[in-house]
Amino acid sequence: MAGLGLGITMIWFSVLVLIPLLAILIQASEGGWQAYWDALTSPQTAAALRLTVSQALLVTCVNVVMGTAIAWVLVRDRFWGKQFLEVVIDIPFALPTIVAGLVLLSLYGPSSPLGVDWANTRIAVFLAFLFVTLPFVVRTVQPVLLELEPEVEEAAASLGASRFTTFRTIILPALAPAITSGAALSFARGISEYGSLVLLSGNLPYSTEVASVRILSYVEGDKLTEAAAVASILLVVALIVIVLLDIISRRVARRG
Amino acid sequence: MSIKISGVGKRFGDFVALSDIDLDIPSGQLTALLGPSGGGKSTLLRIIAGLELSDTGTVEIEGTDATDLPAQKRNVGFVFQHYAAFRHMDVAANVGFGLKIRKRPKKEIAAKVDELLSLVHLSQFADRLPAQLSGGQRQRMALARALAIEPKVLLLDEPFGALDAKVRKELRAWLRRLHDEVHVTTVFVTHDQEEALEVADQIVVINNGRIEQVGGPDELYDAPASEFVMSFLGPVTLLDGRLVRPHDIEVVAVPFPDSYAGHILRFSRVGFEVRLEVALVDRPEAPPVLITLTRAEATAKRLEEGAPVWVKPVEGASQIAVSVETETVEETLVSELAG
Amino acid sequence: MSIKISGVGKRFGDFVALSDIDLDIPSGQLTALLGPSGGGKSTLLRIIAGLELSDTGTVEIEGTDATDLPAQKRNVGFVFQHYAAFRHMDVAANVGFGLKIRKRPKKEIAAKVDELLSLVHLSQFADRLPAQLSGGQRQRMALARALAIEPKVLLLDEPFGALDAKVRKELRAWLRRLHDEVHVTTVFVTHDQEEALEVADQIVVINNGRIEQVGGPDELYDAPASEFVMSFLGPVTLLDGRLVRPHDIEVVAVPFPDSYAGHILRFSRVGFEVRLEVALVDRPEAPPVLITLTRAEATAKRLEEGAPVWVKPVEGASQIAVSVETETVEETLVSELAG
Amino acid sequence: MAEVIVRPPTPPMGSATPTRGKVVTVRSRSAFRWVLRLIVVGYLFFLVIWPVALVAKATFSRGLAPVIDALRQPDVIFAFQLTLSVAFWAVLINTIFGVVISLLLTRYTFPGRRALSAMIDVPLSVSPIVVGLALLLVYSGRTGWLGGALESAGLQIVYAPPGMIMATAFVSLPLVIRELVPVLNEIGTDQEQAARSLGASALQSFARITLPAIKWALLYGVVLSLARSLGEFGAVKIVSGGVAMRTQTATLLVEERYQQFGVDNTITAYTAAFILALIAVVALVVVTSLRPKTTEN
Amino acid sequence: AGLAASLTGCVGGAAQPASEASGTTTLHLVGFAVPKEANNAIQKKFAETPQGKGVVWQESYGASGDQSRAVVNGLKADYVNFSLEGDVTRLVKAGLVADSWNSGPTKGIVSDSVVVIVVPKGNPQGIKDWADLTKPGVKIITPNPASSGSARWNILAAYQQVIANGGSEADAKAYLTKFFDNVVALPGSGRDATNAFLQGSGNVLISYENEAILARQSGEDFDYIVPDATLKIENPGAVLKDANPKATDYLNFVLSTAGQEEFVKKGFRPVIADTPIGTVEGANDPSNPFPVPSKLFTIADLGGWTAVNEKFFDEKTGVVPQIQAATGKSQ
Ligand SMILES: Nc1ncnc2c1ncn2[C@@H]1O[C@H](COP(=O)(O)OP(=O)(O)OP(=O)(O)O)[C@@H](O)[C@H]1O
Ligand SMILES: Nc1ncnc2c1ncn2[C@@H]1O[C@H](COP(=O)(O)OP(=O)(O)OP(=O)(O)O)[C@@H](O)[C@H]1O
Ligand SMILES: [Mg+2]
Ligand SMILES: [Mg+2]
Ligand SMILES: O=S(=O)([O-])[O-]
Repeated sequence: MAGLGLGITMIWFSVLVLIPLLAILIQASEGGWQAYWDALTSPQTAAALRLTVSQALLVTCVNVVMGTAIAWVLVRDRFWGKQFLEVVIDIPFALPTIVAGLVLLSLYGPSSPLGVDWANTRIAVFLAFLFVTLPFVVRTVQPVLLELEPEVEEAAASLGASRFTTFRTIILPALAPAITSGAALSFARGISEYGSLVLLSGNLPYSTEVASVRILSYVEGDKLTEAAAVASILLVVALIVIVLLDIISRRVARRG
Repeated sequence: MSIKISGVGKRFGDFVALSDIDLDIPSGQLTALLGPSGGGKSTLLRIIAGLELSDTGTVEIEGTDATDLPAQKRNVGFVFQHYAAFRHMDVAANVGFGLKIRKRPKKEIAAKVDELLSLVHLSQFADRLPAQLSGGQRQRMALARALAIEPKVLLLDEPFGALDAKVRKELRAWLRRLHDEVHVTTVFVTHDQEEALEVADQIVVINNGRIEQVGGPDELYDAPASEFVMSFLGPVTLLDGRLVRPHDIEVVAVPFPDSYAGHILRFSRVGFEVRLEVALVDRPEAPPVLITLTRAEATAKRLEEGAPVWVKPVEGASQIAVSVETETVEETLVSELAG
Repeated sequence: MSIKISGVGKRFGDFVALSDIDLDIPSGQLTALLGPSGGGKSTLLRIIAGLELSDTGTVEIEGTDATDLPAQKRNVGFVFQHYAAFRHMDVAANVGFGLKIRKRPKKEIAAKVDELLSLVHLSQFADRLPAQLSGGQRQRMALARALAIEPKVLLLDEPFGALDAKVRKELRAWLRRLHDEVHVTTVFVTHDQEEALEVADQIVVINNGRIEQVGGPDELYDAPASEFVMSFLGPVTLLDGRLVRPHDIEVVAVPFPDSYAGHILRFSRVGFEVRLEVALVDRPEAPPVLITLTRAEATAKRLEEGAPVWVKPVEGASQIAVSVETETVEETLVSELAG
Repeated sequence: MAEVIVRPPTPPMGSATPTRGKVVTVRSRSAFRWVLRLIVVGYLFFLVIWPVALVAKATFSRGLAPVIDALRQPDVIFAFQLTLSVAFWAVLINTIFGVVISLLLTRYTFPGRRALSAMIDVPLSVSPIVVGLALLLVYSGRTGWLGGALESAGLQIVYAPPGMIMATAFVSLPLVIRELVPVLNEIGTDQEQAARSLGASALQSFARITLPAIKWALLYGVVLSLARSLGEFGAVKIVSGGVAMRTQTATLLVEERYQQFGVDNTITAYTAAFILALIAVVALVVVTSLRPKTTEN
Repeated sequence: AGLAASLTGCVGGAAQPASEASGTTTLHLVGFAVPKEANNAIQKKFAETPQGKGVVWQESYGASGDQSRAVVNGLKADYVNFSLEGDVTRLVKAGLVADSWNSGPTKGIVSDSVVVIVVPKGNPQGIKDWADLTKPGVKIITPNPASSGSARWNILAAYQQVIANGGSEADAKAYLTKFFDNVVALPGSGRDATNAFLQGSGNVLISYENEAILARQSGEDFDYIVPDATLKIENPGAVLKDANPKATDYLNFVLSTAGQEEFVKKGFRPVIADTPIGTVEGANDPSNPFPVPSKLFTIADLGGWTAVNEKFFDEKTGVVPQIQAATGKSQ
C-alpha cells in the first residue's frame, strides 16, 4: 500500500520536477565549466545576478522586520478592520504576477498620484519583490505566534524582564525558525521573480535588469546553455541562502 | 516578608472569580492555596505576582504596597504548572535568565547557577535543553529559575500538577526539604489535599472565589469549619447523617454500646490497608459506610466479606452533621464522578 | 478468552525493548502490567493489540494464533493514555465508530451506544464533542468506545495517566466495578503501584524488557520476589541491611527484645497518618529509618520529635536482604529523584 | 515605553470599577502598540491597498458597461474556461499527490525521505521562466527528451493542455504539502491507531479519521494552490504557445490585451485581471473565515 | 493515453472550433505580435476568394523569437510571419521550411516599414532628427535588443544613420554611446516599449512606423517623426513544408496587391511596388502616409543579418553589449 503510493509518487515527482530540472543541469553542463564561467564573468550577467540577489536579500530583510511586525499586529492586536488586513496580506499571492506589476505601476509609475516616478529604476525592482513576497514571512510567523504560550512571557516578566527584553530573548528566538523559513521562501521567490517586472523595471543592463530577464535574453539569442547555466546558478544561490538562513536561525534560537 | 491581601476582588466580565479576599501570608512559611478547580486559586496567585491586576483591594508585600507594581518589579519568583521553560535555552541559561537580565557579572551568574542546580539536583544536566528533561526535572529547573533572583516571595501554581503520581510524591518531599533549607516565603496552589497536608505550614481553602478556612494542616483536618472543607481534605463517609472519616470509624465483630449494626458488603485490601463497605441494618437504602483500617487490625478482628459487624465513630473523631439531607452528599459524589 | 504469549521479543534498532516474554493472561480477569517508565509495558500491550509486530515469539488469543493478524482483525479493544478521541465526532459517534465500520444497522448502533453511555455515566453528554469533556469523561468515553465492539480482550495503556490525582482515584474504583459487571478479559498498563494493587486480580511486574514477577496483589505485596518488586510495590525503608515496609516496623518508647535503639529525627503528620524518621544509635551514618503508623497509635505511644525509641520489624513483615551494600538503595533513591 | 500607571483615585465603594485586565498586555504597551499598528497599516496601505485600489478604479473608470462587454467576448470566456479547467486539474493532481506525499513524509520511514522532504520546496525557488524551459527541454514534441516518444504515442504535452497543467502543477506543488505536513505531525497517530484497533482498514481510517482532522488544512492548501494556479503566467506562457481560443489562458489574455492598443483592450485586460484576483481572494477569504480559529485539543 | 485524451478533451472541449465541420480547413498561423490586425484583415479578404473559402484560423502571436522557437519545439504552424529573417532561418535549419523560401520576387519578405522616432504630442523637446536624441534631458525608450531580436532594427538604424550621413564607424559608435546614455528603459518587446511610453515613461520612443500608425489609429495621441536617414524594416513570411496547401494559397494572396493593400491600411509599407496606396488613418499625413526618407538603407547595406548579429550583438565582442557595458557602468 505504502510502497505503491511511494512508487507512484516518486514517478510523478520525477516526471514533473526531477527530470525537467535535470534537463536544465545537463543542458547547462553541455558547455562544461566554461559555460558557467562565461555566464558568471559576463559583466552584464554578473550585474544582473548581483542586482537580483542583493535586492532579494534587501527585500528579505525588510520582510523579516515588517512581516514579523505584521504577524504580531494580526495576532496580538485587536482593532476595527483587522479582518480586512488579513485579506490584504493574501492579495499579492492571489494576483497574477503580471497584474502585480500593473498595480505597482499605477502608484509608483509615471502617472503616480504621489508625484514620484520610480518605474525603470532599482526602486521598482525592490517594490516588485516586496509586493510579491509580502505574504511569506507573515504567514509562516503567524501560526507560531498564535501557539506561543503566554506563560513563557509571564515567566520572563516575573524574572524581571521588560517587554523589550522578553521580546528579544524569549519571543524572537521562538519565532526564529518560522521567520527564517519565511525569509527563505521570500528570498527564493524574489530571485526567481519575473512576471511583475515585465512592465515595471525597464530591463536596463547593469542597472535594472534581473536574472530572469537575463535568462530570457540568452534564450532569445539561442544560447540555451548559457540560459541553463544562469538558471542553475540561481538555484544554487537559492539553496545556499536557504542553508545559511537555517544556520543563522539555529544560532539565534540557541543563543537567545 | 509577609504578604497582606486586603479586600481583593476580581471579575472576568460578569463572572466573579474572587470576591473580597482578606488574607495574611506569614513570612518564611510554606502556604498552600487549596481548592477545587475554578475556585480562583490561580487568579489569586497571579494577582500576588502582578501577572493579573485586581479590580479592587490592595496587595502588600513586605509592608510596601505592591498593588500597582508591574510583575517585573515585584521580585517575586513564579513557577508555572506547565513549567513555561524557555525552550531554546539550556538548563543553565534558563536558571541564569533573571540574573542576566539584571546584568550581573558572568562569574557571579555562573556561580549562582551552579549552586542552584546542585540544590535541585540538576548539576549534570546544565547543558541540556528543556526538551531533553523529564517532567520532574523540568519542574525542578523552573523552581531553580524562580529562586535565582532571590525572590522575596516564591509562588508556585500547581507545581506538580503535570507530573505523574510517583514523581509528584518524590518532589513533594523534596519541596518541603528545599523550603526548610531556603526559608523563603512560599505560596503554592494545589487541588490535591494530600499534597497540601503533607507539605504546607498553613493551608488556605478557597472555593468559589471565597476563602473557606485558613489554618495549619492538623487544624483543618481535625476541625474543619464546613462540610466542604471536611470532604475536600480527605475521604469522608456518611454515618447516621454525619460526615466522618473512614479512618475514624471503629469496627468490631461483636455488638458494643452506641454502635450501629451492619454487615460487610465488600472487603478489599490495598497494600497495608483494608477498606470495608458496610451496609447498616437500620438504613438498608443508604449508601454503604466506608471504613479504612490497617491490615493488622483487620486480621486481628477476623473481619471478612459478609460478616456481621458493629460500627461507631471513634472518640474525638471530627464529625459534621450534614446540613440538608443525606442525599446531598451522595449526589455530590455521583456528580463528581460524572463531572 | 485467555491470552498466551510465548517467547515474544522486540528490538528497536539496537535497543532491546522486550526479551523473551512468556505470559499467560487468564480469561475474564483484570491483569495489570506494572513497571517503571521505559520498561516495555506499552510495547507488550501494543504487540497484543497488533499495533506493533513482535520480532520473535507468538501471541495466542482465545487459543488461535494471532501473531500475524493485523490490528483491525483481532477484535481487541484498546484504550490510549491520551484518549485518542476522534476530535471531530461527538461522543455518540466516537462510541459507535467500531460498529459503523462493521456496517451494523443504525438502530442497533444507537441502542448499543445508549447502553454503553449509561454504563460509563455519560448519557447526557452524547452530543458533545470530546473537546467539551473533562479528562475523566474523555477517558470514560474512550473506554465505552473500546467496549462497543464487544472485544474479546480489553487493553488499556495507562488509562488514567493523564488525569489528576482525585479523578484518577475515582475512576480506579469505577473501573473495578465496571469490570465486575462486564467481565471481559482486561489488561491494563500502569506505573502506579497503588492503582495496580487496588484494581487488578493479577499483576505482572515488568522491568527492562523482562518479567520480574507475576501474581495476585497480596502475593506480590507480601512475598516480593526481588528487591526491585518490593521497592516498586510500595514505600520501603532500610533497617539493618534489609528492606522493610515503613508500616511493618513496630516502634515503642521503651526498649524491647531484638529491637534497635534510636531517636525520632522528624515527626510529621499527614491526615490520619504519622510518619517518623528514626536515626539508629548503632548506625549514625545510615539514612534514617522511615516508619509509618496511625495517628491513634502515635498518640497512644506518646511519640514526639527527639524522643528515644526502639524499633523492630513486626512479625511476618516482608523483608529482603539488600544484595550488595546498603549504599545501593540510597543511590537508587537519589538517582530516582534525579532521573 | 512609558510605564505610566493610570489608576483611578480610589474608586467609590460599590461603583463599578473598570476591569484592569492583564498587566503585561495592556498597561505598559499601549503607546508601543499604537505605533506598531500605525506602521503596519501604513505599510500595507502603500504597498498593497492603494495601488490595488487604483487598478480597481481604472477597471471601472468607464462604468460597468465596458466591463460587462469585455466579459462577453468569446475569447475572454474561453480563456477563463481554460484557466479554470487547467487550474482544476493542476489542483486536483496536487491535492492527491500532496496528500500522498504528506502521508509518506509523516507516517512512514523509507530511504530518501529526508531528500524528498527537502526537494518539495524546490519548485518555489525556480523561476517560472526556468520551469517552462525545463518542461520544454523534456517534453516538447520535436526536440524534447521524451516529447517525441509521447507524441508518437498520441500524447502531445507541450503547446497543449497537459503541458500547461504540468507547468501549473509544478509551481504550486509545495503548497498543499506545506499545509498538511505540520498538521499531520501535530495530530499524531493515536487516533488512527485507535481506529485500526476498532476494526477500521487503512483506507477507512484515512477517510474517517485522518481526512476530517486535516480537512481545513487541506482546504486551505487547495485554495492556495488554486490562487497560485489561476495567476500563473511565466511558465504557462512558455509551454502553451498562447494560441487564441485554444491554449490562451486568462493571464496570457491579460498580457495580450494589455499590449493591444486602445481603451477597450485595456479595460478587457483589467477586467480579466480583476476577475482572476477576485476569484482567488474570495476563495481565500471564504476558507480562512470558515476555518475554525484554533484546532480544539 | 486514454487519460491524456480525456484531459485534453475536457480542457479544450469548451472551444473546439468549427474546423472539424465538413468543408472547412484549419490553418495555423504563428506570428509576431505587431501585424496581428493586418493579418486578421487579410484573412477576411482571403476568405472571400475561391481558394480561401472555408478556411478557419488558429493563431498565436507573441515575441518573434519566442514564436519561432515554439514552432521548432513543436507548436503547430502552417504559415509563419516573423519580424526577422533569422527566425525563419531557424525553421529552415530545423527542416521545417524549405531552403527556397526566400527565392521569390520579394525574397520571402511580406511587409516593410521604417524605423521612426515617436515623441509626445506637440513634441515638447523639439526633436527633429537622430542628432537631437543625444541632448541632455532626452529619455529614450527602445525595446531590449537582447530579449527581443526584432528590437535590433532600432539600434541598427541609430548606428547606420551616422554612416549614411557620412560619418565613420567610430563616429557611429560614439553616437550610439551617447544614445544609450539617454536610454531609460529597455522593455522586453516592441509593444511593451510602446506601452511604457504611452504610460508616461520617457519622452522619446524608437519604434516602427507601422506601430506608430496603428497606435494612432487606435486613438493614442502622439507625434512621430520619419527621420531623413533611417532603416528599412523587412518582415518575412513563409509556409512550412508539411503545411496544408491552402497555406501557400494564403501566402500568394498576402503577396498580391489585394493582400498588400490590407498591410498598407494598417500602416505597413507594401513589398509589391504597384500596390495602390490610399489614405491611411493615423499617419502624419493620411494622404501621403509613407514619405520616402532621403537616405533609406537596408539590412543588406549593413552586411546581412548573420554579419550584423556577429558584429553588433555578440555577448562578448559585439558593439552594442560593449557600449551598454560602458554606459551601464557609468550610470
Ligand atoms: N482570563 C480569564 N477570562 C475569563 N475567565 C477567567 C480568566 N481567568 C480565569 N477565569 C475564570 O475564573 C475562575 C477562576 O479561575 P482560576 O484559574 O483562578 O481557578 P483555579 O482555582 O486556579 O482552578 P484550576 O485548579 O482549574 O486551575 C474560573 O472559573 C475561570 O474560568
Ligand atoms: N518506536 C520506537 N522506536 C524506538 N524505541 C522505542 C519505540 N517505542 C518504544 N521504544 C523504546 O522501548 C522502550 C520501551 O518502551 P515502552 O513504551 O514499552 O515503555 P513503557 O514501559 O510503556 O514506558 P512508559 O511508562 O514510559 O510508557 C523504551 O525505552 C522506549 O524508548
Ligand atoms: Mg489554576
Ligand atoms: Mg507506555
Ligand atoms: O518581438 S517584438 O516585435 O514583439 O518586439
